[in-house]
Parts: sequence; structure tokens; C-alpha cells
Amino acid sequence: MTAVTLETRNLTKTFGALMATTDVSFRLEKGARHALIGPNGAGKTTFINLLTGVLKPSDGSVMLEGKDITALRREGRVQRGLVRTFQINQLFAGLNVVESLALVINEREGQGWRWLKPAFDAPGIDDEIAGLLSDFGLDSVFDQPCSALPYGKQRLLEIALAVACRPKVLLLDEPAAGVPEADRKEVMSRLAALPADVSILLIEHDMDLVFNFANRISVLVAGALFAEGSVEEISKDQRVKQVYLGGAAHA
Amino acid sequence: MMSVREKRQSATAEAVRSVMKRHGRWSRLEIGFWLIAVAAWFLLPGEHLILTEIVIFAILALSIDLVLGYAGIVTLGQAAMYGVGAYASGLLSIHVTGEPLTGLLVAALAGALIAFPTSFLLLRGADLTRLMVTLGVAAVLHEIANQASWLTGGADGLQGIAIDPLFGTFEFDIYGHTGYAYSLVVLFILLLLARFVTASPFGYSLKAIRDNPLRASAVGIPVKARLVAVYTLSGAYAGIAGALFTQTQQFISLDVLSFQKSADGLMVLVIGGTGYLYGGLVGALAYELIQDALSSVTPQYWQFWLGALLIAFVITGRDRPRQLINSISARISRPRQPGRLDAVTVADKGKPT
Amino acid sequence: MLTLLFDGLAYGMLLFVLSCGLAVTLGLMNFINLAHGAFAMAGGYVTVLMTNRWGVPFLLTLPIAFMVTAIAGGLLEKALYCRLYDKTHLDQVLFSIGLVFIAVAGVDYLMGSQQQILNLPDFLRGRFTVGGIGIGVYRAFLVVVCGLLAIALQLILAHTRFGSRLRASVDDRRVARGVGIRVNVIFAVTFAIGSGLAGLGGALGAEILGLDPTFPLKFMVYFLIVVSVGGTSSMTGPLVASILLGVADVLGKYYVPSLGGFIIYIVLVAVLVLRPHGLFSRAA
Amino acid sequence: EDPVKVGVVIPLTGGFQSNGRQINAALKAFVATHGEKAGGKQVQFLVKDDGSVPDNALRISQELVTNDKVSILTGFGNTPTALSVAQLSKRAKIPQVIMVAATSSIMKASPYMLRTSWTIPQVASAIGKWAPENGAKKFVSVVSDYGPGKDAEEWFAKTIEANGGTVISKLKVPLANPDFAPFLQRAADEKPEALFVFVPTGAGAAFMKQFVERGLDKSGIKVIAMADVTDDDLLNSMGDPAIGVITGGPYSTNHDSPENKAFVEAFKKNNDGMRPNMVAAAAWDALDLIYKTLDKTKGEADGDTFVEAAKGMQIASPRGPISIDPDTRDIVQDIYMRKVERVGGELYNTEFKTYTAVKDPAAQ
Amino acid sequence: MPDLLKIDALSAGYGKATVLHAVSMAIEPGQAVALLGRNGVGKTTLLNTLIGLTRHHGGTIDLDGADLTRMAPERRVEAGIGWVPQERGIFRSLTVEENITAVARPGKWTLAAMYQLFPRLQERRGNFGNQLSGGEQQMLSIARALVLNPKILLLDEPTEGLAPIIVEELLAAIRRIVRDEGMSAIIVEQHAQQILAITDQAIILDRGAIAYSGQSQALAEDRQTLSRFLGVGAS
Ligand SMILES: Nc1ncnc2c1ncn2[C@@H]1O[C@H](COP(=O)(O)OP(=O)(O)OP(=O)(O)O)[C@@H](O)[C@H]1O
Ligand SMILES: Nc1ncnc2c1ncn2[C@@H]1O[C@H](COP(=O)(O)OP(=O)(O)OP(=O)(O)O)[C@@H](O)[C@H]1O
Ligand SMILES: [Mg+2]
Ligand SMILES: [Mg+2]
Repeated sequence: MTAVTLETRNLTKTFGALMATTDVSFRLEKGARHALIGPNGAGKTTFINLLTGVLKPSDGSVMLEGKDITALRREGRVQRGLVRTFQINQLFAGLNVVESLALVINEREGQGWRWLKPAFDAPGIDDEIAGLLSDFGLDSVFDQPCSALPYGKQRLLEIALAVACRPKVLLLDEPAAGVPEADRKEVMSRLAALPADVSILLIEHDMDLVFNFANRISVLVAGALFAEGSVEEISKDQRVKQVYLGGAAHA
Repeated sequence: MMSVREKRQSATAEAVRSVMKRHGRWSRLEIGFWLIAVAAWFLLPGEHLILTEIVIFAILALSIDLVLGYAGIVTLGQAAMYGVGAYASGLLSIHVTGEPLTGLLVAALAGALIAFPTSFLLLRGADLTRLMVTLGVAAVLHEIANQASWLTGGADGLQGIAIDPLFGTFEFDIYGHTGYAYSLVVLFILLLLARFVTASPFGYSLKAIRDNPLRASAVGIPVKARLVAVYTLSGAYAGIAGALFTQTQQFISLDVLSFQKSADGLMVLVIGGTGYLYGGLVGALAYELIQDALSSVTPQYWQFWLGALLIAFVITGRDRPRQLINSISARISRPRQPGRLDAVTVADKGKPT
Repeated sequence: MLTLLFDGLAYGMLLFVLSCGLAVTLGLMNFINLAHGAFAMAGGYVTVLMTNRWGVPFLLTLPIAFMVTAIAGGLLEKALYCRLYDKTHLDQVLFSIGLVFIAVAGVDYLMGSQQQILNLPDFLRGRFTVGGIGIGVYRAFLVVVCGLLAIALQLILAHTRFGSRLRASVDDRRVARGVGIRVNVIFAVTFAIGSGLAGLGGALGAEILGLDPTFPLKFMVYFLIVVSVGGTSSMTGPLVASILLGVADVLGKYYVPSLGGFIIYIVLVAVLVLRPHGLFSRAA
Repeated sequence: EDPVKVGVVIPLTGGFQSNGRQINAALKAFVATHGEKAGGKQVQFLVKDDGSVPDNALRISQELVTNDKVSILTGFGNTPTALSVAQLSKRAKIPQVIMVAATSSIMKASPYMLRTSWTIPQVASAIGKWAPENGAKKFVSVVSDYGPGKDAEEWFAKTIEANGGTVISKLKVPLANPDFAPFLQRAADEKPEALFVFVPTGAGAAFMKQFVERGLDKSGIKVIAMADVTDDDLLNSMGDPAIGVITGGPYSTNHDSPENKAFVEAFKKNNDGMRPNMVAAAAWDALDLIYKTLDKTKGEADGDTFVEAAKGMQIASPRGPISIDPDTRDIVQDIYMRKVERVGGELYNTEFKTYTAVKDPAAQ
Repeated sequence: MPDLLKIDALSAGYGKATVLHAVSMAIEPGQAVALLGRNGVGKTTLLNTLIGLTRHHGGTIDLDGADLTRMAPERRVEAGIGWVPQERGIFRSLTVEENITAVARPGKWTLAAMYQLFPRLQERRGNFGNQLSGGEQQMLSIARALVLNPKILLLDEPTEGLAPIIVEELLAAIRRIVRDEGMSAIIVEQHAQQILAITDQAIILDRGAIAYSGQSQALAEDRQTLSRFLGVGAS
């Protein structure tokens, strides 16, 4: 039996009259490579926002490794290993790539309150940064401010920042958006190469990536879980084809 | 044997190290600046009064820079902490002791004590909200000081402040000789501390919050707690500035708590540039000297020309002086900085062929 | 008591008419224009000069004050303000403070530093009684004019294409131009209207608030308070905020005169702590 | 030979700029009529703007003393600026001649301070004496909430109670107060016979206007005020609402004396027809005091000598005879009760009763 | 047929830096062009230059006989350009409906037609711009460009973030619009094969210059070029 790292129970979110998330009970297993797909506006991003504490649920709860984290603040969830990336890049515009990564690493190591010690002299931090830079193809732009990076590089940094948090659960909201086809595989293979005990939930509209990466898929439609199954099952599911996949299943 | 990938990675690590080393290093321009400030004590004895005022102004602006330039909180209420620091040290000298260093400490504490609860009011809301909340808090304190005239002397100012000689030896003279040396040393210490703070993990987390609070919290930074911390620290800075004012002038009026004071502090900081600690210094120096010169040429209408200068300054680009400083300091210190060259070679190496 | 409420309402309306121009430039255009009071002052001086020196009827001077300041605002926009939309709020603050300094010193030079005192026509003076409530004629006049103005502004901004184009331009100037919105024209017109409203406010307010060269500095904070308490997304916000502040101020000063100076700031801080985006705001 | 340098620290900008303007104009007129020599020495004036801010006043005064080597400081458009410089005057032994600041207590702050303006208690107590004798006993006082305002309230109440009247309610108006409506309403609701009013110049006009607009003039409530409310500078443009207002004060532009005629004429001639008010008269007298004292000391301006010589000095001022009290260094002068009237098409404060040689009651 | 859009030796960039180097191309009415290239080669910059949001360094742009080279962006829109920015650029304080009506110009493409094309938008008509999902924003951005009733559409990665079934519909719609209505289009895309299937011409940019230009169909089969400039299909 595999352990469940992340679980939601009857999670619900309403925006006025709109039910953006409807009674979702979802489980993410340890080490899972799980994809969440669904039509535009189905509530995938909202779901991630609920998991990470950006939005407060109207009802239901979120459990991380058996503990109820529904009331926990965002940063508390991150410190417990629940990390996300954003659909639209969220970078530190005034900092350069190295500084951005360094501050994330410092924070992860619990150094964030040290206020008299230089930020860059934690042992091994330089090697770790260098590793991240080359993994995500950022070594050619390492001292450029984030705001001046080309879009594709920004996208890569977006992911690198999350990976630098050493997550237990990584929530990826369309990580490949804007990354050119050629580099997508590399990004995804880098993500796939994360330690096996890291559980990953991927939101993506590129079915090539989803089918290659995930071993389990959930389909969200109109805020509610619509189907769940293996890649095989979902790609063959007629109902899923109808509402979401269209002809892409056999791509 | 190292693989190509490993080689590349170790070259990158080397470059990263050199970028990191650049941080927190004293530039020659900076050193020169301090040498000139010290030299001014010997060479310009007639200007010590205005220099003291500039230094105090600069500390006030520095305290604003900590919250604005590093944490992105705009404030129009720094006078609250400045004024409370000023009154605290003044009252201390009247009722307890006139020893100046104790006064500074008490004022720092008083400033922090005001800033801490205020900071919770600033955690939500955008620029305008923060401007107005800080302004409101300062205005309320101003009014309290006005009403409590039994304690503060009200609108007439606090009378009877007597500051002991510094270390029991150096009297605060009317020429400002002691005052300037004293304030300059305090400024130096505060700036040194601020340099450490801004180059620390804490400092970088502030910059992250300034640039993108949403992401900052998503990488585990406790945004609210950090903002409270830095606002409190800045309150202590402002309190010290207020105490220096009291001690060097031996007089306080309600103006230490006025909107004007907050606005001036913000203005000189913005003139000098935010986010590099020296902005307040540069701004205070420029602003005071220009105002002084203008008002001795035309005591009645100097504001007109000051206004025209401000407009011209903004239109031509406020970061010009900053760029100038950067380019000068780059030119001065280039031979000492091989990091940049490394970076270029690595960048070339980094390209897949 | 009712008289007091009415006084508060009138005072609030006065705050509104003075601030609604700023609600346009700051609230809608997102430009921190601290020089708003300078335009109000200009309107005030236009009215005072024309009524007192040239004997122009007061009511006629109001539209003239609006026009003159609107044109001045439009010209300044074209010459200077338009270069600052892309810059940071701090630049805008610095720039508009510069303008205030120039305005203060300039008016001082041209008109002298003394208070200007407006002579109202007889039919706007005095007071009348309705159901036992004493009402000042001029205050009643203010309430009517400002009420109409508030309704007109709200209709224009919320329900016209001009309003949505303006908001679009403020959201993203670059993209707005790229989808065919004449951002420059829209901004210039809006800015001129905002300045004109300030001028009108100054003209109407000179009677009660007085008028001297320090006007822009003296009242700057009040304008900002109204706009920030009201929220920046509509005209109803500043209207309600003005009335709230006006009534709170008047009642507070009547019943607890010793708290006189605090009230407006306490309302400010309380509102902003509870509702950081003001009383009325769209989803943040 | 070295000239005698006089630093003139005045508010040319900021909240009190109208005072600075009057002083500056008086200085111009004075130098034009009296020349630049006194006690056989050249007198040189250095005019500085303190922006109505005490910190500035102090710093500027320090620089005037340490860098420009002035021997006399004068000016000071309000109490806080005067007080801020008192320490300096004391420590550096520099005569500080006050032209405006009117709070009674400031004279204690430095032994080198001299005053040619007036004190609030001087005026307020005269009003307090006059009012009950003339049928107004039940008062509400409305004063601005700052030092001088509190002084006025206190001394008015003190004297009127000693003379059989009462102050049934004491209202303080914030200095930055755009609308008097609530205070006026409150005052009216207390149903007094008269209001005692002290607000700074400028605010006075707004106050009177709103008083009339509220119909209080017709309700039989009188206004008896400190001279600031019907400041000569503004009186003309205040128009009808001001007519009939009774004030107490040290000087009126139409004071009937040859000295005053000469003063007003010189003032207007040198300042494009501007009308002098009591600040101008006080500034003029301060300059006169400085000149006369220098004449007496033969140009010696050292603090102790100068102040000693100034004590007891008697001057035929435009406002009438004045002298410097040798004990308090404060001014002794006539205080007038006046009434606003239209004279030859212009509004003036016409004097109708004189209290002669009034000392500052607070100092006794 | 005369060219609808003609670009000659166009150079442009940001500030002093030149990103595009002497790009020339021509598009006929009713033609769709795929614009391909790796990250950062200047695809977006080319579109931004056509709409007038970069600094012009040299060359000319001509649309249907009108010289756009020095025109302000808003005038270019009047001259017939519809633009879908890469970052979508939805006006956040306008509702979905206002986003469309604020810019609409008279023509065949109306609000109603947009609601028909993207029913989702109709469901969310009252939401403000910042209350939309990523895909909804993308739809809105495309709708906003169509209601300008332009002669040529500039689409910067229009399928990004859309569900596969919507992508299919959208691409079919673009094809229809181009074929049947005579509207031209330049489409920047990451998915080469998908886009080559519905376009006539293809252009590959490399470091700000045109590296390849030809028939879409030919390129779709030219695995070598594709892998050389786009890095796809090589593995
Ligand atoms: N603040 C809000 N107020 C009202 N409605 C909202 C708000 N935020 C999102 N919505 C609506 O909730 C629905 C779910 O949005 P969400 O962003 O979760 O979709 P999604 O599944 O991520 O879609 P996409 O694939 O397009 O990114 C959408 O229809 C959106 O319009
Ligand atoms: N606003 C800007 N200021 C300065 N340089 C920029 C700016 N935007 C883009 N650049 C630079 O111009 C070059 C081309 O960028 P552009 O965005 O046009 O590429 P692209 O082909 O659209 O890439 P992507 O596939 O990432 O969208 C890049 O090197 C980028 O760094
Ligand atoms: Mg989404
Ligand atoms: Mg692009």
C-alpha cells in the first residue's frame, strides 16, 4: 500500500454564485506523478490556490501527511514541503537569478531571520545554485535581473525557484507554457528526475507532456472531479474526449 | 575524469562565487565619501550646523529607505517615530539623565515601540492605503503631543532640555562641532548595520517581498512577520534620528511630529534614490544645500525655484544621479573586479554548440 | 441636531467637490497628483478675482473657473504630466510636489500672501428654516450642486465607453494602445476634467475654506483622505466618504470639541485598517 | 569699522507668512526713512526665512550667530520660533528682539530677550475688563488650540470673572480647521450674551463670515475679539460681516497721531500702498528700539550692554507711547478697544477707549 | 495579388539594443503565416514592432497601401491590425464584456459572434479581467482582437494554455476566418506541426533575422530544418 501525502476532503470554493471547486475529495500518493487536466475554467488553478493557502476554502479541508493544514498560512505550508509554481510567472523582478535562488535556499535552510550574516556564505550554497542553474539551462543568464530575461528563461526560473525549496509535494501549474517545444522535454525530464519520494501534481494542457510524464490522471470539470485513472484509461475515455481532449488523445 | 556537464557546472559555480563575492564589498566611491565627510569636520568648521542637520536628515531618510527601498512599504508617517524618539530623549534629559548615549538608546526603543504596533496596520493594502495609514498615525500622535502640553510643552515646544557633555568631556557647542562629529559617527554605525542587514538572508527576503509578495510567501517567506520586523527596525532608526535632533538642538517643537517632516524625509530619499542606503545621504545633502542656497538668494520665493528644479529632475530622469554614481564607481573599481569578465566567458561556454 | 447633520452634509459635499477631481486623476488614472490643490487654488483665485475685482456674477464665474483650470490642466498634461504616467508613484509624488511649490510661490508673487475673501451675491447669503432646521443658503446650494455633480460623474464613468476605455488605459497603457484605444487623448481629456473639477471645487470652497497661497498644502491631506477612504474605483466611494467624514467631523467637534483635531484621522485609520482598499472597491 | 549686523529671522513662507511679509515691508520702510546708521555705526540687516518652522529658525539663527557674526537677532513671527532661539540667545548672549510672538511666558526663556509686540494677557485682560462694564457678562470663548489661544482663554476668563462676568463654555478650535460650523453652532446653543474670539489672522475672516451666515449677528450675540480677528491687513476685504465687531488691540492703522500718520505714509510709499497692521507697527518699533539703543550705547551691541541700555527705553511709537519694562524687558503700552467702522469707504478699527500703560499682567 | 502587408528591411529593438535585424517579408490577403523560432529569437518583438510598441531602427512597414512605419499603435489598429499579445494583456478592472465592447469596431465580428465562438466567455461575461482562468483570458484576448475587425491578425502564441479541444476549435476557426473572410494572420507558435497544418507560409526567425521562409507544407516535411532551427523532430 502506498502512503497518501496530500489529501483533500470535500473541498469547496465559491465565488459569489459560482462554484469554482465543488466537493473535491482528492488524494495524491507519495511519489506520485499525477496530472490534473480539465477544460479552461474548470477550477484547476483555484484548486492549487486552495491547496497552497492563497485562497481560503468555503468548506472542506486539506491534509498534508495526515495533518490538517487548512488553517495554516502559505509560508507554513511551504516550510512543510508543499510548494507550487504559478501559471503566470511570479519572479523577483529586481533581483538577479543567483540572488533569487540564494534567498530561496536560505529560507529553506531556516536562515531567513539571520540579519547580520551575509546571505551568500552558507556552505555549499554556490554549488547548489550552480547545479540548479545548469539543470534548468540558466547558466548563461545567471547574473541578469529576472525582469530582463527572455520569457522562456523566466519560465525555467519559475520552476527552478520551486525546486530550490526541496518540496515534498510539488504543484506545477502549466509549467511548460511558453517553453519551446524542444526544451519542454528537457524541463519535464528534469522534473521527472526529482527524487522519487517527491509527489508531483501537474496541471498542463499539452497532452504529449501529460501522457509522457504522469502515471495517473484526474479530470476536473466544472469544479468537480469528473474522472480519475491511469493514462491508458483516461486517454481512451470517451467522456473525457468529449469535454476536453477532442482529437488530441491519439497525438 | 569530469564529464562535460560537471565541468560546465564547476565553471558556473566559480562564476556564481565571484558574483556573490561582489556583494557587500566596499567600493572606492563609498570610502571616498566617508573620507570627505570626515574631512569636512576639519576643513569646514563654519558649516557644521548645516552638516549636522543634513546628517540627521539622512538618518531619517535611511530609516525610510529600509522600509521603502528594501521592503516596498511607502510611508508618509516616519515623523511618528522620529518625533517620539525626539520627545523620549528630550524628556529623559529633563527628568532622568542628560547623558546623550542613553538618550539614543531610549529613543531607539521608543521609536521601535511605536513602529511595532503600527506595522500591523500596514500589512494589508496598497501604496495609497499605506501612505494614508502612516500619515494618519503620525497625525494622531502629533495631536496627542499637542494636547498633552503638560508633558510636551505643546505647540510652544519642550523647554528645559539640557544634554550632558558627550563622554563627560565634549560639550554640545553652538557651533555644532561636537554635534557634527557625534551625528556623523552615529550615522556611520547605523549605515554599517544597515549594510549588514541588507546583505543578509533577512535583507534578501525583504527584497523578495518588495518585488513580489505573492511569490515570496510561495517560497516560504513569512511575509507579514518580516514586514513587522523591518518596520520596527526602521522605527528604531527614526527614533535615533529624532534623539540626535533633540540633543544637538537642545530644543523640540511639535514639528518633529509633523506631516512636513515625514514628507521631507520621503522627498530627500526619493531624490537620492531608494534601495541602496546612500540615497538618503545624497538626497539630504543635495536638498539642503540647494534649499540653503536658494533661500539666501531669494528668501521669499525660493520654493518656486526648488519646485522648478524638482520637476526638471523628475522629467530628466530621477535615476540619472544613481547611474552616474554607478558608472563612476564602476570606473574607479574596475581593476578590482574580475568577476564580470568571468561571467562573460562562462556565458559563452554555456551555450550549446 | 438636524442643523448639525445638515452642516456635516454640506461640509462633506464641499470635501467631495474638492476631491472628486483627485478621485478622477488618482482614483481612475492612478496618478498620485499632489498638485490637485494647486488647481483648486487656481479655480478659487479665478472666481475671487472675477467677482471681487471685475464684478462678474458669481454663478457665471463657476463654469469659467472650471474651464480655465481644465484648460490649464490639459496644457500641463500635454507638456509635463504625460511624461510621468510610465514612471513610479514616487516620481509622481516628487513631480507634483514640485508643482505645488511653484504654484504656492507663484501665486504669492502675483497675488500676495493675504487671505482672499470672496463676496457672495446676496441671494446666496443668509439662511432659511425648513421644519425647524436652520439651513444656510450657500450650504444648501453646495449640497445641490455637488449632488448633481456626483451623479453625473458616476454615470459617465461607470456606464459609458469612455469610462471603460479610460479604465483599460490605466490598467495597461501599452496593450490599450495596441488594441486601438487613443490613450493619449483619453488621458489628456480626463486629466483636464479632473483639473477642471478641482478648479470648480476651489471656486465653490473659497467661501468656506478661505483662500491664500498655501491652500494646496493646507488641504492636500484632506483630499487624499477622502479618496483613500472612499476607494478608487467609483465616484460613489469618495462621495460617501466625504459625507461620512464631514458628518463625523462636525458632530465630533460639536459634542467633544477637545477631540476636534483627531476625528478625521481616526476615521481614516479605522476605515483603512478594516477595508484597506477603501469603503468601495472592486475585487482586489 | 565693522558694521553692526542684525539677523532678521521671519516666516516668509509657511503658515505665518503674512507676518513675515508685514515685517519685511516695515523693515524696508524703516531703512528708507531712518537710513542704515545708528550709534555711529553702519547697521546691516540679514533677512532669513524660517518657513514658520522652529527647527529652521533655530538653525538659521545659529548660523547667523556663528558664521555671519550677527550681534542682534530679531523677527520671530510666532511663539515657537521665538522659544526655539531662546537657548541660543542665552548661551551666546545675543539680544533677541521679539517682533511678534505674544505668549507671555517666553520672556523668561532668555535674559537677552526684549519684546516690542504685545502679550496676549495684556490684550485679553483689557477686553475682560471692558466687557462687563459695557453690558456683556455671559460669554462663550472660542480660541484656536495653541499656546496663544490658551493664554487668551485663560486671561480673559480670569479678568472677566474678577469683574463680575462668566465664561460659560470654553471652546478650542484646531489650528488647521476648515469649517467653524460646529463650533459656532455649539456656541450659539449655549446662548451667551457674547463670544470672546481669538483665532489667527485669516481664519478671522472665515470666522466672521460664518458667524453672519449662521444668522448669529441677528440673534443678538455680540463678538468681542482679539485684534487678530479684524487684522488691518485683511479688514478691508472682509466686508460687511466685520462691521460692528469690537476688538481689543495695541494698534490700529487709523490711530490718530502724527507719528502714526508718518509711519503709515512711509510704509505705504515703500510697499505699493500695502496697509500696515499691528505686526508692522511692532516690527517698526523693534527696529526703532534697536536704533535708539545703539545710539545710547554708541554702537556697542554686546548682549549685556545692549539689554541694559534697552531697559526702560521710552519710544513715541505709531501706536502711542510705549516703553520697555526694566524688570521684565517686556513692552508696556496702551491697549485700545476698537470697533470696525467704514471710514471714507474703507473699513478701519476705530479706537473708542484706551487703557493706558498696560503691563503684561501675567508677569506680575 | 497585391501584398496586404509588406515589411522591408525592418530593424527594431528596445532602447539602444537592436533585436530584429533587417527583416523583410510580404503577406497576401487571406494568407496565414506561421512564425516560428526558439525562445528569445525575436518573434514577439516582430509582432510588437508591427503594432508599434518597440523602438524603430530602420526599414518600412506597409499595410494595404498605408505606410505604418511611423504611425502610433492606435492608428495602426485603425489601419487594420488586430493584436493578441503574448501575455494576453486583459484589462483587469473591466468585465469580460467591457473588455470587448471598449475596443470593438463596426464590422462582421461583434460581441455576439464572440460569444458564439467562445461560449465560456458568455458564461463569465460579468467577471472582471483578474477573475478569469488562464484559458479564459486567452480566449478573451483573441476575441478582443477579432472585434477590431482587422485586415490582419497578429497572434502571439494564441493556443497557449487552452484545452486541447478548444485549441482544435480555435485553429479551425482561424483557418476558416483566413480562408473564407480574407483576413490575413501571422501566428507565433511553439507547436510547429500543429500550426504548419493550417498556415500557408512559414517563417523561422533566428537571432532576430529570417533564417527560413517557405511553404508551410514543405517545412512540415523538412525534418532537417525543423530540427536545426527549432530543435524538434530530431530525436
Ligand atoms: N476571483 C474570482 N471571482 C470570480 N470568479 C473567479 C475568480 N477567480 C476565478 N474565477 C472563475 O473560477 C473558474 C475557475 O478558474 P481557474 O483559474 O481555477 O480555472 P483553470 O481550471 O485553472 O482554467 P485554465 O485551464 O483556463 O487555467 C473560472 O471560470 C474563473 O472565471
Ligand atoms: N522589454 C524588453 N526590453 C529589453 N529587451 C527585451 C525586451 N523584451 C524582449 N527583449 C529581448 O529581446 C529578445 C527577443 O525577445 P522576444 O520576446 O521577441 O523573443 P521571442 O522569440 O518572442 O521568445 P519567446 O519564445 O520566449 O516568447 C530577447 O533576447 C529578449 O531578452
Ligand atoms: Mg489555470
Ligand atoms: Mg514571445
